[in-house]
Order: sequence, then C-alpha cells, then structure tokens
Amino acid sequence: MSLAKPIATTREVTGIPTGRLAVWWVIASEIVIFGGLVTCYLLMRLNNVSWGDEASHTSTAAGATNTFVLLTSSLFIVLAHAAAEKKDTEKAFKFIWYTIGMGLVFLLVKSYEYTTEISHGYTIFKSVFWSFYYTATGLHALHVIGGMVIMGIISMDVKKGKELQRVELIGLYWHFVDIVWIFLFPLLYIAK
Amino acid sequence: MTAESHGHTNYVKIWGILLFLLVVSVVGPMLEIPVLTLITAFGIAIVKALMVAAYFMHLNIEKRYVWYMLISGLVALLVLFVGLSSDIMTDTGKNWEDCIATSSCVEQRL
Amino acid sequence: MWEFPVSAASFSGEVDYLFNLITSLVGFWFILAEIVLFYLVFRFRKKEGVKALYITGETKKQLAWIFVPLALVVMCDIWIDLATVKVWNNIKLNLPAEDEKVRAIGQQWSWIFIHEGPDGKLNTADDISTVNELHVNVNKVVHFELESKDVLHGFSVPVFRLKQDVIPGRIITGWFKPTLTGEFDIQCTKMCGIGHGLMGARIFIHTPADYDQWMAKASKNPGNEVATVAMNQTNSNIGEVKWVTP
Amino acid sequence: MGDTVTAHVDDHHGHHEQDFWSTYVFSTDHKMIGFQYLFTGLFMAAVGGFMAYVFRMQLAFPGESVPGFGLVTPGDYNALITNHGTIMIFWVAMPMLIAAFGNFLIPLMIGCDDMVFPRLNRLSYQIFLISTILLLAGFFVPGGAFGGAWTTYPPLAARGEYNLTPLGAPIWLLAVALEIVAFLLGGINFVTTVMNSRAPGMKMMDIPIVIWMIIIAVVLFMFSVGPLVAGAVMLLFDQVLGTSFFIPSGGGDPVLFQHLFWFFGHPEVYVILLPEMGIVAEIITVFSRKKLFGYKLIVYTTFMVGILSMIVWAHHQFIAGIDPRMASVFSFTTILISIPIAVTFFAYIATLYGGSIEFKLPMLWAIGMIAEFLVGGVTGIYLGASGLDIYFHENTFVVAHFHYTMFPIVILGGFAGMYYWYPKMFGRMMNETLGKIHFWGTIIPFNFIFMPLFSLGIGGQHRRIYNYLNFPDLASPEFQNLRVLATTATVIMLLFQIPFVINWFRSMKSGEEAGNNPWKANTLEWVAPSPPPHGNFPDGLPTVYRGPYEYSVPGRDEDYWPQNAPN
Repeated sequence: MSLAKPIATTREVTGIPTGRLAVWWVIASEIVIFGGLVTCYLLMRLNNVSWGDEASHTSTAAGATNTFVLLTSSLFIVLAHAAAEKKDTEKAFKFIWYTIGMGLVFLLVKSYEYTTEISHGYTIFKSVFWSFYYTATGLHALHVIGGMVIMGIISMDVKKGKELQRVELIGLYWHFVDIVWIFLFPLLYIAK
Repeated sequence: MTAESHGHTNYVKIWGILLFLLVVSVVGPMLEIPVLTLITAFGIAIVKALMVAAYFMHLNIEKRYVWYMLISGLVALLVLFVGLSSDIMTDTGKNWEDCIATSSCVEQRL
Repeated sequence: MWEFPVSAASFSGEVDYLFNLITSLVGFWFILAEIVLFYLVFRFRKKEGVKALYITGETKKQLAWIFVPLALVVMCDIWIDLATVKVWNNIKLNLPAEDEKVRAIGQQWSWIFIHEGPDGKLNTADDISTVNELHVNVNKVVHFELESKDVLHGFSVPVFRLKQDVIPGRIITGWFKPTLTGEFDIQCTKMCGIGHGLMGARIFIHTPADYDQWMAKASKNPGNEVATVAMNQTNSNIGEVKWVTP
Repeated sequence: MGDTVTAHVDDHHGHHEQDFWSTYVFSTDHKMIGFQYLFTGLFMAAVGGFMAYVFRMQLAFPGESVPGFGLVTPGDYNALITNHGTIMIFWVAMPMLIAAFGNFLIPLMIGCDDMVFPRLNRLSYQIFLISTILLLAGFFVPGGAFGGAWTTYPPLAARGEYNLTPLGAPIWLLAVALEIVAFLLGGINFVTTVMNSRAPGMKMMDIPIVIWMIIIAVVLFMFSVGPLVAGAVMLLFDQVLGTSFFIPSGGGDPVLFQHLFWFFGHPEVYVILLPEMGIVAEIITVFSRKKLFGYKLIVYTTFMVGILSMIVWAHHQFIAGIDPRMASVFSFTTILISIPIAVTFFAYIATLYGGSIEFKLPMLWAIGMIAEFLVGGVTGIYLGASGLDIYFHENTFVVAHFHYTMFPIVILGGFAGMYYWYPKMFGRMMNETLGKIHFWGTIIPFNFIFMPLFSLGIGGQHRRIYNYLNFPDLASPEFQNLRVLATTATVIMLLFQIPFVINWFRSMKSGEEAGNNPWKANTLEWVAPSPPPHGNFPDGLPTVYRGPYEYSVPGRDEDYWPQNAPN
C-alpha cells in the first residue's frame, strides 16, 4: 500500500484545492442531516404549544456559555489557520490546542447540563421535546468530539510542518459545528 | 486563496461582533415580547451563522458555486418543510384529526 | 384475468374509467415508442460499406423530433391529471351527507367494526361491535372512521376500489356507497406484523330487510362482548400459525 | 443461502482473498475497490434472488416445504420480502450501479490515475462490507430478521412488541444507516474527483454521459438522504431506548417518518436509474456508431429529473393518511417528471436513427433495457394518478410496476454494463453464445414473472401477503395458476443465471484477448491497457481534445475518434 498521493489528488480543475472541495461537500451533506432533524423538530414544535413549557427547563445560561465557548473556539481555529498559512507552525499548533481546550470546556458544560436535567427528571423519555433535545445536542456533541480528535491528530503533523492545509479543512468543519450550535441555541434554549 | 487575502479580515473584530450579537439574543427574549424574541433569537442566529460562514469559513472569497452547493441543501430542506407542514404541523386536516390532541383516543372509545 | 373485480360502490366506476383512459393514452404512446424502437433497430442494422449518419441532435430542426412528441405527451399528461384530480376529490375530499356511520378499528391482526345500533347513533350503549365482519346497507352513504390501536393498517375494499391507511393517533374519515349486495373481501393493505397475511375481513352488503334482520340478531348481544370473545379467538388462531408451522 | 449461484460467487471471492492481502483486500486502487463492490453486489444479488425464490414458492404452493429452505412461516415470509427489497435496493443496485461502475469508471473515463482520496474510498468499502455482514447477521439473532417491510414504517418498526423482532429491527436499521454512510463517503469522493481531476482539455460538456449521470445521482443522494439519516437516528432511539418520536401515544407522529423515508426513497429511484441510463447511453452510441442525439439536452434534462424527483415523494403516501389536498399537488409533479425522462428516452431512440447497429452482447442488453423499462415507465402513470392509486396502492400492480423499472435498470442495465466493460476489467472477451443464452433466458422469464402480477393486481390482489388462500376473493384457481406461472418463471430465470457465472469465470481464463479497445469506442478508458495497471495509463495521463461521442464523423476513414487523439 503506497502512501504516495495519486496525481488525481493534485489536480485542481475547479480552482478549489481538492481537500477543501471535499470538505464543502461533507458540510453540504451534513447540512441536510442536521437540517432534517431541525425541520422535524420545528414542524412538531409548531404543532405542540406545550413544548414551550418544557423548553423553559433548559438552562439558557449554560446554552449561552456554550455559544460563547464555541464562538471563541472558532476564533482560535481561524487564527490557527492564518498562522498555518504564514507557515508559523508553532503558533498554529498552539491555537489548535486552544481550540481543543475550548471543545473540552464545551463538553464539560454540556455534561453538567445533562446531569442537572436528568437529575431533575428531564430524561430523554420525558416528552418528545426532550427526545429531540438530547438527540440534537447529542449528535452535535458527537461532532464536537470527532472534531477534537481529528484536530489532535492534525496538530501532530502541523508540529512537524507537514500537511498544513489540513488546518483550514478542520477549521471549516469546526465552524460548521459552531453554526449548527448557533441554530440549536435559540431553537432549544431561548424559544420558550 | 492566498495568505494576503486573509490578512484583510480582522478575526478578533468579527469575534467581538459575534459576542455582542450573542448578548443581544440572550437579553432580547427577557423583554418577553414575542415578536422581538423571534427577531432577536432567530434573526440574530441567521446573522451570526452568515458571519461565521462568510468571514471564518472564508465564503466571502470562496468560489461562488460553493454557496450554491450549500444553499441547495437548504432549499431541499425548505421543500421538505413545505411538503410536510400540512401533515405534521397541524392537528386536523381535511377529513382527518389527531385523536391524541383532541383526546378521543381508541382506548377511551372501546 | 386482466379484469377488475365487480364494481360495488358508487365511485368504483370512475376509477375503472380512469384506468381505461390512462390505458388508452399511455398504451398508444407505449406501442408507438416500441414500434419506433424496433423499427429503427432493424432498419439500421449494420450493412457492409454503409457508414452511420452524423447527427448531433443539437439543431432546432433535429430537436423538433423530440419536442413535438413531447408536447403531445404533455397534453396527455394534463388530461390524465385533470381526470385523476376529479376522481380523487370525489372519493377522498368530498363527504356526501351520511346515512349511516361505522367505526373501523384496526389492531394486530383483526378488524373491529362498531356499527350504529338500532338507535342510529354511534357511541351509545347499543352499538354493535363485530370482529372481521362489516355489515352495511346497500345504496346508503356510509361514513367510516378509521382508527388503529397499535400500528399502521390499511383499510381496503377492492370491490369498492377504496383504500385508506389507518394510523394510530389519527381519526380518518371517509365514505362509500355500496351499490351491490353480497359478501366481499376487506384487506389489510399495510404491513402490520407477523399476522398481516391473515388480517382479512368480510363486508356484507345487505338489502334493508336483511340488514334489519341482522341487526335484530346482533343487538341481542349488545356491548363489547362479541368483540372481545372473537378478538381473543383471532389472536389465538394467529398464535398457532405463528409458532407452529402450518 | 446455498443455491449454486451464491456458491460460485462466494468461492471466487474467497479465491481473491487468498492472494496477498494488500492487492485484493486492503487495496486503495479504484479498480480493485470497484471489483469488491461488484462482487459483493453480485453475491447479495444471489442472496436476494434466493429469497425471491423462497417466497415465490410459498405463494405458489402455500404451506408446502420449499426445497432448500423448508417450511415458510409468516414471520419468515415477512423477513424474506423485507430483506429481499432492502438487499436489492441497497446492497445490489447501489453498490453495483453506483459504487462498482462509479469506482471502476470515473478515474478511467476522466483520464486520471485514481480517485482523489484512495484511502477514503477503501474506508467506504469497508464500512459497506460491515453493513453487509450486519444485515445478514440479522437472520441469525433470536427473533429473526426484521419483517416490517423495507419501508420500516413505525410504530411497527419502532417497538419490539409490535414487530416481534426486537433484535432484528435495530440490526436492520443500523445496517442500512452504515450503508448510507459508506455511500456518502464514496459519493463525496466521486463528486470531488470529477469536479477537480478531469484530464486536461476535458470541459464540462466533454464528460461522458455515464459520468454525468453518476455524479448527478450522487449529489441527489446526498441532498435527499440527510433527513432520512436524522429519521433513522430517531427511529433507532425509538427502538433501542424507547423514546416516542414516531409513537403517537407518546406524542410522536408516525406519518413524519413516512415523509422522511420517501423524501429520500423517491430520489433513490432516480439515484439508481440515472447511472444505468448513462451506461445505456455509452453502449447505444458505440454499437450504433452514432453520436449521442442531443448530448447537452440530455445533461440538462438529467438536472431537471434530479430537481423534480425531490418534489414528488408523497405519491408513495397518497392514501397513507396525509392531507388529501396534498395529493393533487404531488400527483401533478409526479406526472410532470415523466417529461424529462421522456426526453431522455426519445433522445436515446433518436440516436438509433441512421446508425449502423451491431447486436453485440452489451447492445442486446441495452436495447432490452429500453424496451422493458418503457413498460415500467408507462405503468408509473397509473400509480402517479392519485385517483387510480387509491385502487393500486399496496397492490401487486405496484410490485409489477417497480420490478418493471428496477429490473431493467439494475439487472438488464447492470448486465449491459458488465458485458460492455468486461474486456476492460479482465482483458478478455466474454463468450457470445453463452451471453445470448443468458440474455434470452433472463428477459423472457422476466416478463412471465411480472405480467401475471399486473393481472393479479388488477384483480385486487394486495402485497406482502403470506398466503392468498386466506382471502376468499383471491383464492380462485385462475389466480392461483397465475401465481404458479410467476413462480415457475422465477425459478427458470434464476437457473438461467448459471450460464452467466460460467461465462464470467471461464472467459477470465480462456476468453479471446481483448486488446485495448475491442469495441472501437471513444472514451478514455479504452485508451488504457486491458486490464489497466495500477495508475491506469502507463503511457502518461491522456489529454482530451473532443467530446466522447464523435462516431462516424464525415471525412474520416475510421468511424470513431478517441477523445485523446490530437487529430
């Protein structure tokens, strides 16, 4: 199994590097996955006024904190990208790990939230609203974890100065995860 | 896309604006005006998402058809929403009703 | 073969007419397309020394060969569309004034039918419940309410050309007006589990005299006893089929 | 599952694996991954065919022991029809038409050495393989395989106490979800490759139709499958955790899942149809030595098909309890979609005009496909018409209709492609006589399987029924004779697949040497040696000078003009 890249990978007929083009397609297909879930949620929510009461038991403060955390992590990863483009591997490495740290904070807040809610009886079985809540935020958290793992792997190459373009690719993905949260926040936390 | 083109964006400034919008979206609903909630919560979410997409994801300098790619996904979702709305978003339709919402379920009738 | 079952409802003739309309329209195009296809295939077989033509199919004149037939196809499409909407609206959207009402409840794997008792009203003590037997009057508009106790079922009466899925949590209303007396199949047409293949019922279309006779007999067992007993029987039958090989 | 076809395919698969692992099993070469998909697809086709044999036998001779299987219980019957449908759509049509041909053809036809992400490609196949094993494992868990129809409508699919397969149902769902993930990964690879890695000089309108169609199919798949992925997660939670997304008593809505399913399910038909239409386009141009009639028109109408196919889904649910007013809208869009499809077929038929048609094997299958698909196409109008669908919904008329579309697409079209590219795959020609026996032995019984189903459907026979003798109106001897006829034809058709298996493996060893370009075709894959080595084009990657269908150009001695020939 040779690791040499095929010539195909180096071609750029569209003018967008292959890796980035692929990430855009990943994001496009993720949009319909998350979007499908959100569409279902919206349709059912608009039919069930009582969900507003259920939603009032979510913690807006925690949600807002997490929005802040993710926005900041987005800033870090875009700074890492800028550093990687200037071939400043040290700085890029540093900012990637800041991002991972922010991801960790996000997950901590999230798990605190889950614990509080479950201990107050708001489990996934409580009502369809809570089923949606745990499904949507859980799926999102999985994406956060996945992004953190990939970032960790990429950071090792970055340190050696290899595959710097991957910082941008993981960055795109991370921003997308951020955007998903930006929509989940008002949908699940603010709208009551 | 080159390093120079990125240099023009001040990421920290964008981040500052995003945080300001976040505060607005949290404070807005506290006034408890439904219309305002809708605008501050969802209108601002859209603005925030667009800003992240445009500046952090660099869609502002990306090839145009990436926009089209992403937007066609959203259009598909819109179609889904419209197609489903008359079934899922309502309790009653032409010649059918949701017997759970109207609490007239089978068990009670038997 | 190649024929519909008898037509036993006021609207089943419309469905049959729609079938014939579509058959004649698409049949014409289908046969034409097959003839053209096979004519071309045999007419232009390879011959020594004859080179194929070079046709790009991008000039307007050439594209006319596609768009003229297409325009005709579209006209047929619109014709079919208008005809089908009319039939659909008549069967599914309109509800003519009811003469009697019946409730059909699907469960795994039998049908419970609740008839108006002698008082002509549903939800009263003299309602007549039956299992897998639906009794109706000929030439009366019957409204049915479909409900399900567990999973999706499908209420289908082929002789009426009528079909409607039954959804738990929803009450779906529809109508039919039988025009023939007799005894016919009711099918469950939505996969509903292991006993789906056994979930059939019979519809009995009576003359008014027969109907009164049936009702007199049935109302001697008022309430739900009939239903419960028969229901248990049905379930135990299915149990046998399910676990002991037939 | 021990019929002869299965055994053959399986054996050979095993034989491959004995060779050293990195060439055959963990290869990143697009051709080998294509073969892996192809052989898995063929193996699953044999499994699915065996299932069809078992349940057809049960219908013809209810209650009697089926040779090779034994007695069929209602639970077995439901599991068999469910998995037959699932396998034929997700494990035969998708891997063969999209993944196998896509993987094998895309880099060759656009003139590059591999996919852009070879390792992603390998991962895609590995996930697919896991999903395959998982699906088949469903048959061996307590309770048996899922039997709630391939549409998995909740609440039946969502609760073990309703479907009585508490393990089979989640396994089925998980297998399908994994399979979708595999194709999403593969699809991203396909699209990126075609967008970014075309040979120098290959403009958008120089891409062979089959590649266009595969790409449009993949994009269509990506945009339609998302809501179903979300729905599958929700359904899985309903099954495993006990949430109530689709359970009315818990506040959920079962109709929602139907919408999510068909929002994907209908485009899926076109996801399968389009690549196959592309294969047919390649074949009819080569064997009639004609330029494709209206290349651009076909590309545009294919886009139209893709877009329209996203707005017709609810015609599967006309009588499923949806708002009846929506039916008229969806009936209209459904009949609308016949327009672009008709354009494509008219263009194909017009391509034959003035040609120099030679009935080599691939052409036989391609013409057979067009002729048979027309039946499926026109019977679709009956079902798209909402008024008539009231009668034909969940009726064997539907079964006959979609087999008249799916069978020509997947089997006739798939065989057309396999016979056409076999010389490229293995460097040798297939035997014409055996191939003709296979063709006539497939297409004639095929009509005798499904024409009776049309007839039975018109007579009022509904689908997915284990024993029609339980229904007095359907138990007549005439009806039973038709069922026996269909079953006999099924058995005959399955037996006539043996010549194909023999031909396939015999030709691999002793077929006539093919040379680079046995069919004198224009597209780039015929520039490469047969079979193409790793890297595809040992003489350097080709440059493209013209479109793919320049056959019989006036003023040239030869009647073909390869895309890479400078003049």
